[in-house]
Amino acid sequence: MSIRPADFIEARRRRAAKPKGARDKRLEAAEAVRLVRDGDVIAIGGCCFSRTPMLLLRELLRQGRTGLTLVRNLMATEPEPFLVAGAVHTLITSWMGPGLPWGLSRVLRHYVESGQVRFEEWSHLGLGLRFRAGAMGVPFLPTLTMLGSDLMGVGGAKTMACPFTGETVALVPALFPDVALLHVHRADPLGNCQIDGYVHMDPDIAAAATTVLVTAEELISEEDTRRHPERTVIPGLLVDAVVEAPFGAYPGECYGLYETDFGFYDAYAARLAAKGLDGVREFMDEYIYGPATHAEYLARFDPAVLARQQQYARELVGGEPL
Amino acid sequence: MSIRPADFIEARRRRAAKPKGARDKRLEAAEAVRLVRDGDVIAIGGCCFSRTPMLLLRELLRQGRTGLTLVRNLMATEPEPFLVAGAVHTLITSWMGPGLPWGLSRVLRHYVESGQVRFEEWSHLGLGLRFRAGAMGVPFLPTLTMLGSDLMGVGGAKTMACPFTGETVALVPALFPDVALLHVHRADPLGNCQIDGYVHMDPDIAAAATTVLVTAEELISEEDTRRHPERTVIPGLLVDAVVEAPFGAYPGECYGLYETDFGFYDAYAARLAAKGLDGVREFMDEYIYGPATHAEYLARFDPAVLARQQQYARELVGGEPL
Amino acid sequence: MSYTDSELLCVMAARQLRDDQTVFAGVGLPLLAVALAQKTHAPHLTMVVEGGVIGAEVVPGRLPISTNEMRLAHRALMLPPITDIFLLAQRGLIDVGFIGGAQIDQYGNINTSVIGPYERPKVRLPGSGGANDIASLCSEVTIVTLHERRRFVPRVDFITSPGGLSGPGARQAAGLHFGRVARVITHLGLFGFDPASGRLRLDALHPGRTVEMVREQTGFEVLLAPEIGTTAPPTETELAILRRLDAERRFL
Amino acid sequence: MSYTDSELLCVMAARQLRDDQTVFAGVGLPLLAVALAQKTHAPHLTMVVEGGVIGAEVVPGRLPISTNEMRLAHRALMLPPITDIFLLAQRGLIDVGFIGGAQIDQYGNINTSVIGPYERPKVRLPGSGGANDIASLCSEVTIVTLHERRRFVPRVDFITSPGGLSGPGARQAAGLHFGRVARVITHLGLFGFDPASGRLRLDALHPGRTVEMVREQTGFEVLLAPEIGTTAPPTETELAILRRLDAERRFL
Repeated sequence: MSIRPADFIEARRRRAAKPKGARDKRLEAAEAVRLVRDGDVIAIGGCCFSRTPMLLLRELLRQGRTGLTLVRNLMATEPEPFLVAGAVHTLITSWMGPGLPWGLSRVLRHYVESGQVRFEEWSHLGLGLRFRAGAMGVPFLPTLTMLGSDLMGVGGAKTMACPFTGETVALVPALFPDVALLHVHRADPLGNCQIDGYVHMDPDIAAAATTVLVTAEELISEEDTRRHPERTVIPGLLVDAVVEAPFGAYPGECYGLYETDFGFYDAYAARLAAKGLDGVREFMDEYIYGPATHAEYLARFDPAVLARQQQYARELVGGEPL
Repeated sequence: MSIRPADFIEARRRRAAKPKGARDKRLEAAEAVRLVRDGDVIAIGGCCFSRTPMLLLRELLRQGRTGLTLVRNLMATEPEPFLVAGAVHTLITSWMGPGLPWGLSRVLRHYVESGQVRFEEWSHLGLGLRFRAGAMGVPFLPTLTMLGSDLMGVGGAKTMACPFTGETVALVPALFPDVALLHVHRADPLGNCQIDGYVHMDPDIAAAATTVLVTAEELISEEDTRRHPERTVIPGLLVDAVVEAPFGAYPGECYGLYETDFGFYDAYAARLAAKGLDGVREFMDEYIYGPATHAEYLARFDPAVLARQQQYARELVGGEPL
Repeated sequence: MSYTDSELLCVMAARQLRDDQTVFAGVGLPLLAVALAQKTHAPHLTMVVEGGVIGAEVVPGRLPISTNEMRLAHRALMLPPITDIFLLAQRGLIDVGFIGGAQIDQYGNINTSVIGPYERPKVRLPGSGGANDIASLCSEVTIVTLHERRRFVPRVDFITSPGGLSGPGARQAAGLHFGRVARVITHLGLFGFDPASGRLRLDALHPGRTVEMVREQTGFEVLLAPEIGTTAPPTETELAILRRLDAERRFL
Repeated sequence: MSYTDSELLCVMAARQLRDDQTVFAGVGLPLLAVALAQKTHAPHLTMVVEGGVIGAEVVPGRLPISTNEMRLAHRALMLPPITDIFLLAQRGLIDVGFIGGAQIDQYGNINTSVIGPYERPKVRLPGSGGANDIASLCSEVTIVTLHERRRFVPRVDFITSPGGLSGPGARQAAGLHFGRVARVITHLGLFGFDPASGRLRLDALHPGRTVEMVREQTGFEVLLAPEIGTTAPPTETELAILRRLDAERRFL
């Protein structure tokens, strides 16, 4: 049973019951994803095309989990295979689209307009505060956002009169995902994570969730962590599994390491335009069900393109004028 | 007029009214402190012996501000001269003491037990959440801390039934200081601040306050900031003044740069034990009213001791076993 | 001097921005407008982007397609968590926000969620993203959009982002004591809102546009300012800067 | 084998800690107890300190005097903001907390604020600091203190940190669904709380201590466990480690 919104008591009970000693949490992707159960509420880290935990998402589909709820502040195309596979019944987000050049998501439209999948919409901050409330272990957080809009009516936000000022404020209920799937730059065996550039909402998501699975571009040692404790943005005591995954967010971006492969998304959009949902199914066979390992998956991309995306990334975040 | 607790509307009005364009904010300490008015509520950054903005505090006393309220999560001896000078009527904190080896603060006891100064006590988290609520621009934040204790009755916290779960939660009112005094490791002319190691509550304090004065161990260029945007912990658009101040937190510590000069505090405690409040007045003449500049102040300390404290700091945060 | 509607929108949007302000920008035209303002009259204008960026510089030819790519972090001053970026706006630190929308009504309310009923929509749109937050929390909001009759509807199907809601006083009654949709910039003209009724009002037309064109492309009665001005056309400099920023014309 | 009361307290406190736990430690004896546990039976025990530290290592001869010095950050795993450290406890991530107090009552409530009335106290004590937060939010709290009659009072003048409040059910009624003061460790013995009455109960005496000594040093009637055990004395190893940690005997 997933945790009801705002149920900070049950959420704490589950967290407090877990052993918290420092231990080696390295696992293979397949082992890590076995910690996910059918019906789970799954929060996806990163944002849109950035640091999407692609390896973990593919593994989730490969293992055939069903009845899932996916939660993410901004969704790109990564939920589309889950929709086509019939693996999700609800999406909780503030936005979903393939990206400006490609208009609306045909897949989203098909499943939501036909009533097959529920779309729970929040404002971007509204959803961010739901994660933060969960991370803080409180049932709700107050905000001014969404007040007066129709978003107040669709996701379960409430209004109240502030007991100090009498003013009306909105309250968003804490969201406690069963599982958080995150991709980071570096992690040590204890689960201590380092992220370069944008942290997005990952630290809040990790603290709000009951189980946290992390893929990392690079595994570092506990000594490396101790040498730069100021770089740790997610404490190991929140993490259940650490999986090594270079290019783990590809064809999306990982800040400073590789840029989004827009050519790939162009092709995906073209295939979808030409063949509709069958185009997505083709894509799934080629990139999700086909490759038996992450290495086989990466082998489907042109090494020259990977190298180019790495070069672009270095140029952009180097701090020197372009 | 200072902002009433939880009055997020007036607090926002004052913040929103200020120009926010990127401009050169470098000032001398004396110029910066002239932005403080009698009667202001002043939040002090850092924590206890760590990154206390000593230069700004000394300048505040030199300029003779009165009717002040000092707010800080943990207070060491830095408020004692303000008490002796009759400059403050209220202290808002969770703890005040000279440090474990030196027992209770005789100065605090004198002024609070005689009813001359009000001591508003919160739990450490309770006060931290008051700053955070202020930083978020909301009137309050919910928490479980302080529930059932007598701290609920002394500072103005309230309880409410959570509208989602029916459970009792505590609400702490947002605190919006008129002025924040902070000491950081590095700042650029626009006010973008970098802090090494502990950030304590400084980022929340900066966002909660109406006016933010910063001293920095080192002034860096806007280019330096742009080369490492991930190091910025306080955005320049929150900052009103940037003052260069090497050893600006001495005789307290600045993470990685110099350790607390415990010998100094031993001497301070001894003088206080021997002469009571007159000991503090002596100290004030020697270290606060005497030196005309920060350089003259630093000249009162043995260079060999300063060098030793720097050495200790390097050893502690180097990441290598000691 | 010829220019596209998109170029016209960027130029008019850029001219609204002041040098001493902070602006919350989305990708596409708003981002180009901010970059243009910075390169012309507002060099100290600070741009904030919802993905978690303060003070980044737009790279010509490397325009982002989402608000959270590293393309938006180039030479940034700070990279805060997404939630904290919006909280800066809630605290009052962001002066201006730009948004667009699939539907805009006469009170400046915006719909980017659904055409038709929410539960079984005729068209499921992408959703709010940060639009509601920008409209709720920035001190002033400017809507930038092409002027089409299907967009300018009497009543939006769903209020994703609050404009004036039901009219004067409605935002305050809802708890929104700050912020307002101050103006609408379309490829036909500049619009404000009538203080008395809170309804859309034509303030100025772009060169060569007419009141009739506006009426044709608007699904409700547009109020007219006592004196309707005419905007100065985009200058060669403005257009040159824009075309250098988006040489591939992905957005222009 | 002779040892001081402080050494005895550290050893007994250290023995309460498990290898798979997180512990919220203050400076002084609690810090030494955690370091001792890590160097004996609990190498994977993770220490959290309120100044903003996770997983740091205590440096022999460099013991901190406050919870927020860089002495506490030596080889740390993470340095979160202070508020976020406490929020980890509120979320349920911290198993054990250690606190002491100027006054402790029969329900385990603690006073570190004032002796006498709050507004005009006879003695203004330092205040809660993080003690209330630890007592409110950690899953289990252990009080570590010297056993003196002036400390063990029937009713504290001010409840700075909640123990059992007024007895069974009182914490839940106040909204504290988690956490409890589980035990009190003094230089005389180990104490728990009687489930029925919620009052202090002597569970075990340290070698050479007697029930009479406890009664003499306690300002209220102490309940006695059906069988009162005797603790094993500190071992040479335990004492050697402690004395190496605090060779200057600042706290021992």
